[in-house]
Amino acid sequence: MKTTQETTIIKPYGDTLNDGMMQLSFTLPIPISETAKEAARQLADQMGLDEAQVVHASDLGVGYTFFVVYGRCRYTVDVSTIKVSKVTEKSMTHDEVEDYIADHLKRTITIVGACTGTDAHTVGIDAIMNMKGFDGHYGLERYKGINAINLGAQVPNEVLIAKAVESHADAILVSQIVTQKDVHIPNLTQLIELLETEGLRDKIVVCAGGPRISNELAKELGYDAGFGSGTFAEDVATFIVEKIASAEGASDNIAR
Amino acid sequence: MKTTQETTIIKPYGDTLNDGMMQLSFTLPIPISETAKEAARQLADQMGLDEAQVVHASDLGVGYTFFVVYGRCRYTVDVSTIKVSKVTEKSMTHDEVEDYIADHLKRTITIVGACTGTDAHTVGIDAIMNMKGFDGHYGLERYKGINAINLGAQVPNEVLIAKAVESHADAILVSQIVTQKDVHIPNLTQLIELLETEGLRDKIVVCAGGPRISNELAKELGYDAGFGSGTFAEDVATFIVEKIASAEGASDNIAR
Amino acid sequence: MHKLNLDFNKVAEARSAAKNIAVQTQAFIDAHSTVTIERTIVRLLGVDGIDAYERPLPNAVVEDILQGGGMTDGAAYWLGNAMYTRGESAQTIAEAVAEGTLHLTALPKTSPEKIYAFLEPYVLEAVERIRNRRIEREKLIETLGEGSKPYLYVIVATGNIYEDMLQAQAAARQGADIIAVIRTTAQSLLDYVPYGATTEGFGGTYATQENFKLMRKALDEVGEEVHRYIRLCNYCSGLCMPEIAAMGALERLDVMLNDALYGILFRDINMQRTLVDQFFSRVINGFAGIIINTGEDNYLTTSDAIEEAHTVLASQFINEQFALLAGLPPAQMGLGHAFEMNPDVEDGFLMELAQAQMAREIFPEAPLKYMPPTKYMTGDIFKGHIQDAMFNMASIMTGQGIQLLGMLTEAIHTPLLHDRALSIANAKYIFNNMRHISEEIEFKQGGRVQSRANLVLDEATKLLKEIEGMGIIETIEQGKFADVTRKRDGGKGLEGVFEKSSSYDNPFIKHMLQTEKEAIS
Amino acid sequence: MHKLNLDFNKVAEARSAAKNIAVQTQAFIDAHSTVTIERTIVRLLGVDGIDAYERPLPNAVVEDILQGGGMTDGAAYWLGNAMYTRGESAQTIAEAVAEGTLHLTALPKTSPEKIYAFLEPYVLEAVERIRNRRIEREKLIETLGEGSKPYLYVIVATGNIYEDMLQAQAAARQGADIIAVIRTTAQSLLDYVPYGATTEGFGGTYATQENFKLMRKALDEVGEEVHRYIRLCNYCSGLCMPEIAAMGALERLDVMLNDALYGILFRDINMQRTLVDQFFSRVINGFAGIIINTGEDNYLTTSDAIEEAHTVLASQFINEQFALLAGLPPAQMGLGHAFEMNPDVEDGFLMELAQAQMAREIFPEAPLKYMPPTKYMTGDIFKGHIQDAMFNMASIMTGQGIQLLGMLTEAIHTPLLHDRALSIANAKYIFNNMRHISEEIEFKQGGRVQSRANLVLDEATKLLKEIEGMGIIETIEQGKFADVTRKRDGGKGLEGVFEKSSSYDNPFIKHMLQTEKEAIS
Ligand code: B12
Ligand code: B12
Ligand SMILES: Cc1ncc(COP(=O)(O)O)c(C=O)c1O
Ligand SMILES: Cc1ncc(COP(=O)(O)O)c(C=O)c1O
Repeated sequence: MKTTQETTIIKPYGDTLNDGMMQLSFTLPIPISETAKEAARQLADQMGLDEAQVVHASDLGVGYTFFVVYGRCRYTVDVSTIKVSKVTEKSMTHDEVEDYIADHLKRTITIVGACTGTDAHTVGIDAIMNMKGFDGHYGLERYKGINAINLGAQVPNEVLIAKAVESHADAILVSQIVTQKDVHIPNLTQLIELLETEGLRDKIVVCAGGPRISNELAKELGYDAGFGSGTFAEDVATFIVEKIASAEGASDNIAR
Repeated sequence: MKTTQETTIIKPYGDTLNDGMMQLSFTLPIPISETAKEAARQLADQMGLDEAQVVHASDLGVGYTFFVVYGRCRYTVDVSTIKVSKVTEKSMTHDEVEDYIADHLKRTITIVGACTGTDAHTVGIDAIMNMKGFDGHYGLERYKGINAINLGAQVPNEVLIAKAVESHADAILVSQIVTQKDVHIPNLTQLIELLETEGLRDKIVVCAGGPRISNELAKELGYDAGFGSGTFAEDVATFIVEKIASAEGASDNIAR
Repeated sequence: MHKLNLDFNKVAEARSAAKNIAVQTQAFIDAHSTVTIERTIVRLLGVDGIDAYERPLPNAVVEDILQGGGMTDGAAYWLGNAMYTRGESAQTIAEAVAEGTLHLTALPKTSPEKIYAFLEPYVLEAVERIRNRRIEREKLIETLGEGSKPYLYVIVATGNIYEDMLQAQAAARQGADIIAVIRTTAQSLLDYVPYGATTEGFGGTYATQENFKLMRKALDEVGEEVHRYIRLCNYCSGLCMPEIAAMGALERLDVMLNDALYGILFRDINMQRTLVDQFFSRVINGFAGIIINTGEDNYLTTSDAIEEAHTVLASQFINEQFALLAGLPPAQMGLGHAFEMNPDVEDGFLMELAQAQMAREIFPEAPLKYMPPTKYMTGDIFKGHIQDAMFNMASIMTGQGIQLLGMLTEAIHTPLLHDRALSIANAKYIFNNMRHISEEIEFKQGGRVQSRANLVLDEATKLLKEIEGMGIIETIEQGKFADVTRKRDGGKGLEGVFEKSSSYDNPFIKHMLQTEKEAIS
Repeated sequence: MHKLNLDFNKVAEARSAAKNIAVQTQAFIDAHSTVTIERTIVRLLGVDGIDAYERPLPNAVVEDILQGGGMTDGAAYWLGNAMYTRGESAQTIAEAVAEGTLHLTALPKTSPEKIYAFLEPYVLEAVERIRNRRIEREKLIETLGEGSKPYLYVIVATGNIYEDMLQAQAAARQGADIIAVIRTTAQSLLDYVPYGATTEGFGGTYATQENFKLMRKALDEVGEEVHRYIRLCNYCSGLCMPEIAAMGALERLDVMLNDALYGILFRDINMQRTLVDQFFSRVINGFAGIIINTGEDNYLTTSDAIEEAHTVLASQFINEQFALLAGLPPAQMGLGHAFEMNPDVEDGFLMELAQAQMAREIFPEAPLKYMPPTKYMTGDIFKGHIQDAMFNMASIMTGQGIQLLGMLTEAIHTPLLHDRALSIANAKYIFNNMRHISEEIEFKQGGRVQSRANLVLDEATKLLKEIEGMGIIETIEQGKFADVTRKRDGGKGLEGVFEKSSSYDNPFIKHMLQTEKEAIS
C-alpha cells in the first residue's frame, strides 16, 4: 500500500514523495510592506527553499513583521550516514537493574541528585529519584541496591559536592531546566571544574538531565552522559550501574 | 523606546535583535526514532539554522514523522538591495480612474474577465468585476467609462478570446485560484499562445490574478501584470487605464 | 435535546411547504430520464470497461441508442432486446456496439413486456450484489465497531490514487472515521466516468470504479488494524450522479456527496438534468445504505452566514423531502451546513451555536454534515487552527453527526499529510475533553441563542412558502440561494435530458425503492 | 451568576474556618518583624541608592542596627533617632552608615514617643506620595479607559529591561491589558533589592525601582497611544516582599504577585519569615490600590488538577482572609487558579468549567487570576495553541477577571515577540466571538459540572476545618499543599525574623491600614 522508500536519501514530504514541503515562521525587524515580504522570501530562498511563498505577514506593533512561509526544501539527508550517540544500547528494566547490582556490583550504590544553581524546577529530578517516579516508572529511591539522595532545588554546586563526598556517592545527578540565555552552561561547567579541582571527577559518575540537555552537550561539558525529555529512572540507572561495573572491572571500586 | 535598527542588514528576531530565531515544521518519510530526529536536525543545519532543536516529533501512522524545530538562522538579508516590482506606483481611487478615463481616453473601455479552465472559483473575479465589489470597494461594473463583462467560471480560453474579439475588448482579466500541481500554468500559458496565434496579444491588455499569482509570475508567462490576494478593482483599473493611455499616446487607439 | 424553545408548529409548516415543493418537482422528474441514468442502467446490467478510444462502454451503448433515435424507450429496453435477440451477455453486446459492428436500434424489436420480464433475473442479480455490499458493511461495523460521533471526516486530494491510499491509511491510524477522496477539478463536468486506476488529478483524484475498489481495500485493511470500520466517501454530484452512485454501491462506499442544488449553483449544471439525475442516484444511495451529504454549506462560501442562514435551513428542508421521495431514510441524510461566520463578529459563535443546535433539533435523526471554516481562513495558520478548534467546539456542543475537519492550511493548499494529522489531533482533543458538554449545557430562555434560532426558522419558513408558490426552478432563476442565478435552460447537460415514452421503464427503481421502504418501515 | 447550585452554607463554613486560620496566624505575625520590613520602612522614610559595593543603602542601615543589637526596636526608631539627633535627612544618615562612619545604635537615644512624633511628617509624606500614585491611576483609567474583562495579561521575560520595554509596547499595541515583567530566576532568594536599570537577567529581568520606573513610562506612553490604560505587574514574593511592594506603590505598579504560600512551597522560603513579610506587603498593596495575584495556580504544576482541586479552593479562602486582615478589599484580590487539567482526560473541560465557575461564584468581587496550561504543554506548538484556546474558552464561559495568556511555546522557551502576538490574537478572537456566552449558558441541574463543583467545595471545606484544628504551619509541614513538605524552621530567611520589643512601631501601618479601611467602608 505504502509508497515505499527505496533510497536512504530523504527530503521533506508534503503530499508527494520528495516534494520537499516545509513550513517556516519568524519575525523580521522591519515594518510590514511588500519589501518586507520579499525580504522574508529571500531569506527562505537562502535557506534552500524553492518556490517559497509568503502566505501570511502581520504587523507586530513595533515596526516588526511576523511571517508564515511555505516552500520546498532543496536539501536532502542521507539517513544511512547518521550516527546518534545513544547513552546505552538498551535500558534495563527496574528488575534487571536490581539484579545487575546484586550480581555485578554486590553492594549498595549511592546516588546524589539535585536541581542546581538558581533552578527551582524539581519535577524532573523528582521524577527520576523519588519513590513515585514518573508515568508509572518508579524512581531510584524504590530500587533495591540504590541509596538515592535527592537534595531538591536551587542547590549550589558546592553543597552538592559536599553531600556527595559525605555520603561516598558513586554518582551525581544534576538537573537543569532553565536554559534561557544559556544560563545552564556556566553552572554545569562549574560543577565539573569543582570536581576536577578536588580530584573527584574520575571517581564519580556524573550525569546531567533536562528537556534541553542532550547526550552530546553533556559530554562536551565533561559529563559522562546527558538525558533529555522522557527519561525514566531505569535509563539513567542502567547507565550508572554499567559504568560503575566497567570501571570496577579494572580496579576494585575506584569510585570511592 | 524601540531598540533601533541602525543597519539595513537584518536577521530574524525572537526576543533579542539578531538572535535569528525561527520555527520550522515538516515531515520526513522515515519512522520516528532518535535517528529521525537527528535527520531533522541535520536538515535544519543545512538550511542554516544554528543550535537547531527538535522540540517535537510525532508518528504519522505510515512510518513517517512530523517535526517541529526551532533554531537560529545564520543568514541575513540586506533590505537596501531589495527591489519589488510594483504593478503601479500607486493605485488611483475609483473617482480618479473615472476622471482619468474621461480626460485621457475619452471613450468607454471594455474589459472582459473570467475564471478559466476547470477553475470554478468565481468569488475572486466577481470581487473585481461585479457591482458589489469587495470589502467596500465597488467592482468595475460600477465604473463610469468601463464596460465590464464577467463570463464567470470554468470558461475555456477559446470562449474568452471569442468574447473579447466580439466585444472589441481593451483588456482581458483572468482569474486562477486552483494552483495544485501547477494546474494554472499550462492554462495561463495557453491563453497567451492563442492570443499570439491570432495576432491579438499586442492589441489587448492581459492581466492575471489570484491568491498565488504574483506580478513576477504573470510577467514571466507573458501577461502585462499579475495581481495577488487583497487586490481591489481600482488596482487593476489603474493599471489598465494607464497602460492603454501610454499605448494610445503612440498611435491612436491601437487597442482596437 | 430541545434546548432552543423552537416553535415546532413553524417547523411543521416549513416541512409541509418543502414537501409540496418536492412533490411538484417530482412530477417533472418522473416524466424524464437522462443519458447518465441510462448509462447507469447499462452498468447495472453488467457493462463495464472502455473502448479503443478510452470511451466507457456504457457511453458507447447510450450514444448508439441516441443516434438510433431510441432514447425515449430507455436503454434497458434496447440492451435487453439485444440480449434477448442475440442470446449474448450485455458486455459482449456493448463491446460490439462500441466497435460499431452492432446498432441496438437496428435489431428486431420484441415487446417491452417480454423484454422486461427477460431482464428481471439480471436486474435482481445487480440488486442482490448491492444488497450484499450493504449487509457486508453492517457486519463489518458490527465486528469492528466504529468511531464515536461526530465522525472525523477528512479529505485526501493528492490527485494520485496511490498517494491517496497512503494518506488515507495514515489518517485512519491517526483517528479519522471517514475518508473522502476529493475529485479532480474537472470531473463534475465530464459526461462520462473515467476508467481504471488514475494518478493525475488536479486538486483531487478521478472518481473511477477501480479507484473506489483500491481505496475500499486500503481502508478495509487499515480498519482491521485499528479496529474501527473506516467509511469511504466520494462525490455523486455533477453530470454523472447516478452512475457514480451505482459504482459506489457496488464498491461499498459509505458516504456520497449528492446534491442537485450544489451542481446547479456551483457547477452551472442544468437544473432539469441534475434534478432528474438526483432522483435515481438517491434511490441507489438509499438502497445501498449510503449516507448522502448535501451541499448547503457551500452557500455560505459566497453568501453571508448571518444574512443568509435561513437559506441553508430552507434548502435542508427541501433536500430532506427529495430524499424521502427517493426512499432515503433520515438516518442516511447527512444534511449540510457550515461554520462560516466571520470570526471578527462579536458573539458570532453564539449565532453559530444557534444554527447548529437548530439543525440538530429539526432533523433529529440526520447525521448532519458540518463543514469547517473555509472562507475566513487565511495564511495565518495559527489563527486558522483556532478557528478549526472553535468549529470543533460548536460541533460537540450541539451533537453534530459528521465533522468535516478543517485544515489550518485551508487558504494555502490541499492538505499535506501532517496538516491532516494536526486537524485530527485538534478534533480528538476537543471531542474527548468536552465529550458530554452537550448534555451539560442549556441555553437561557429567550437569550441570544434562542432568539437567533427562532429568527432563522422564521425566515426559512417564509422563504419556503414563497418557493412553494413559485416552484424550485423559478426560485433558482431568481438567485435566492447562494446569491447565484441560474436559468432553467442554462448550464451544462440539458442535451442529455429526454422525455420517457409510455413504455419506458427503469427496472431497478421498483426493487430499490420498495426494498428500501420495507427496510425503514 | 449562580449556576452551580452550590451549597452556600458550606461556603460560609469554609470561609469561617479560613478566617480562624488567618486570625490564629495573625497573632504570630503581629508579634514579629523582619529585616525586609525594616528596610521597607527605611525606604519609605526616604533612603535609596547603593554603596560602593553595590549594597543597597536600606540594607546597610538595617545591617548596622542588627550588628548594634537594636533590631527589636525597629529601624524607624533608630533612623528617626539619628535624624532627630543629627538634624540630617534619612538619606544622608544612611550614606554615613554605609560608609561605616556612623553606627545608629551608638547614638544617644531619645524616647520612642518623641521619635515617632518627630517622624510623623516624614511618614505622612510617604503615605501621601503613594496615595497620589493611586489617584493618578484612577484618573488615567477614567480618561483613557481600559480593556474589557478578562484582562489580557502577558509576560515579558527577556532579562533586559530595554528589550522588555519594546516587547511590552508591542504587546499593548497588539491588545494586551496587563504586562508582567518576570523576574530573573535568582531574585526571589536575594535578601536585598538590586538597584538601577538592568540588562542581564535569566528567564526574567531584575525587579528594581528604576526598571519599574522605565517600564511604567513605556506603558504610559503606549497607553496614551492605544487609548487604554496598560497595567504593569511585578512580583512581591520572595525575601523582599514588602520592599518591592513599596517600590511598586511608589512607581504606580498596578498588579503584584504576592503570596507567602507560594514562596514557602516553591521557593523554600522560611514560612515564619514570609508570613510576617506578607502582612506588611499586603497592607501596602491594599493601600496603593494594587491588585494582588495569589499563587494557587502553581499547586497544580506539581499536583494533579483532578485530585487536588480542593487544595486550590482552600488556599484561596485562606488568602482571602489574610488579605482582608491586611485591609486589602475583595476587588483587589486576584486569587489564582489554573487550567492544568490533563488534556487527555474525557470531560476534563467540564471539570475545569466547574472549578472556574465555582471560584467565580464564591469570590464574586475578586478579579480572579486564571493561569494557562503549562504542565501539559509540549513541543507540539500546534496542539499547545489549541490548549490555550480551550483555556480562553473556559475563561470567557465563566467570567474570569485576569487572563494570563498561555503561549504555544510554553514548553520550549520564554515567549518570543510573535509567540505573544499569537497568544493575544487567540484570546481576542475567542473573547470577542463568544463575548456574552456566560450570560447564555446554564448548567444542567445535578449534572457533571454541578456535581463536580459541589464535590470540590466539600473537600475544601473538610480540609479547611482540619487546618483550623492544627494551624497553617503544621498543615504545610504535612505537605497538604502542592505535595510539598516544608518545616517551620527550614528554608531561607529565618535569620531575618525577630520579635518586636514592647516599644517597636511600624509607623506606616496605622495610616495605610486605616485609610484603606475607610476607602472600602
Ligand atoms: C512546573 C514548572 C514550573 C514550576 C516548578 C515547580 C517545581 N517544583 O518544579 C514553577 C511554577 C515554580 C516554575 C517557575 C519558574 N519557571 Co517554570 N516551568 C514549569 C513547566 C510548566 C513544567 C516543568 C516540568 O515540571 N516538567 C515535567 C518534568 C517531568 O519534565 P522535565 O523537567 O523535562 O524532566 C524530565 C527530563 O527532562 C529528565 N530530567 C530532568 N532532569 C534530569 C536530571 C537527570 C540527571 C536525568 C537523568 C534526567 C532528568 O527526566 C524527567 C522525566 O522524564 C515548564 C514548561 C513546560 N511545560 O515544560 C516551565 C519552564 C521550565 N519554566 C520556565 C521559567 C522561565 C520559570 C521561571 C524562571 C519564570 C520566572 N522568572 O518566574 C520560574 C522560576 C523557576 C526557577 N527559579 O527555576 C521556562 C524555562 C525557559 C527556558 N528554556 O529557559 C519554562 C520552559 C516555561 C517557559 N516557556 O517560559 N516553573
Ligand atoms: C469559496 C471556495 C470554494 C467554493 C467556490 C465558490 C465560488 N463560486 O467561487 C467551492 C465550495 C465551490 C469550492 C470548490 C472547490 N475548491 Co475551493 N475554496 C474556496 C475558498 C474557501 C475561498 C476562495 C475565495 O472565495 N476567496 C475569496 C476571494 C475574494 O479571494 P481570491 O479568490 O484570492 O481573490 C482575490 C485576489 O486573489 C484577486 N484576484 C483573484 N482573481 C483575480 C483576477 C484578476 C484579473 C485580478 C486583477 C485579481 C484577482 O482579487 C480578489 C479580491 O482581492 C478557498 C480557501 C481559502 N480560504 O482561500 C478554497 C480553495 C481555493 N479551493 C480549493 C479546491 C482544491 C477546491 C476544489 C477543487 C476541491 C474539489 N476537488 O472539490 C473545488 C472545485 C473547484 C473548482 N473546480 O475550481 C483549494 C485550492 C488549492 C490550490 N492552491 O490549488 C483551496 C485553497 C482550499 C484548499 N486548501 O484545498 N471552493
Ligand atoms: C454536494 C457537493 N457535491 C460535490 C462537491 C464537490 O465538487 P465537484 O463537483 O467539483 O466534485 C461538493 C463540494 O465540496 C459538494 O458540496
Ligand atoms: C505568587 C507568585 N509569586 C512569585 C512568582 C514568581 O516566582 P519568583 O519567586 O521566581 O519571582 C510566582 C510564579 O509565577 C507566583 O505565582
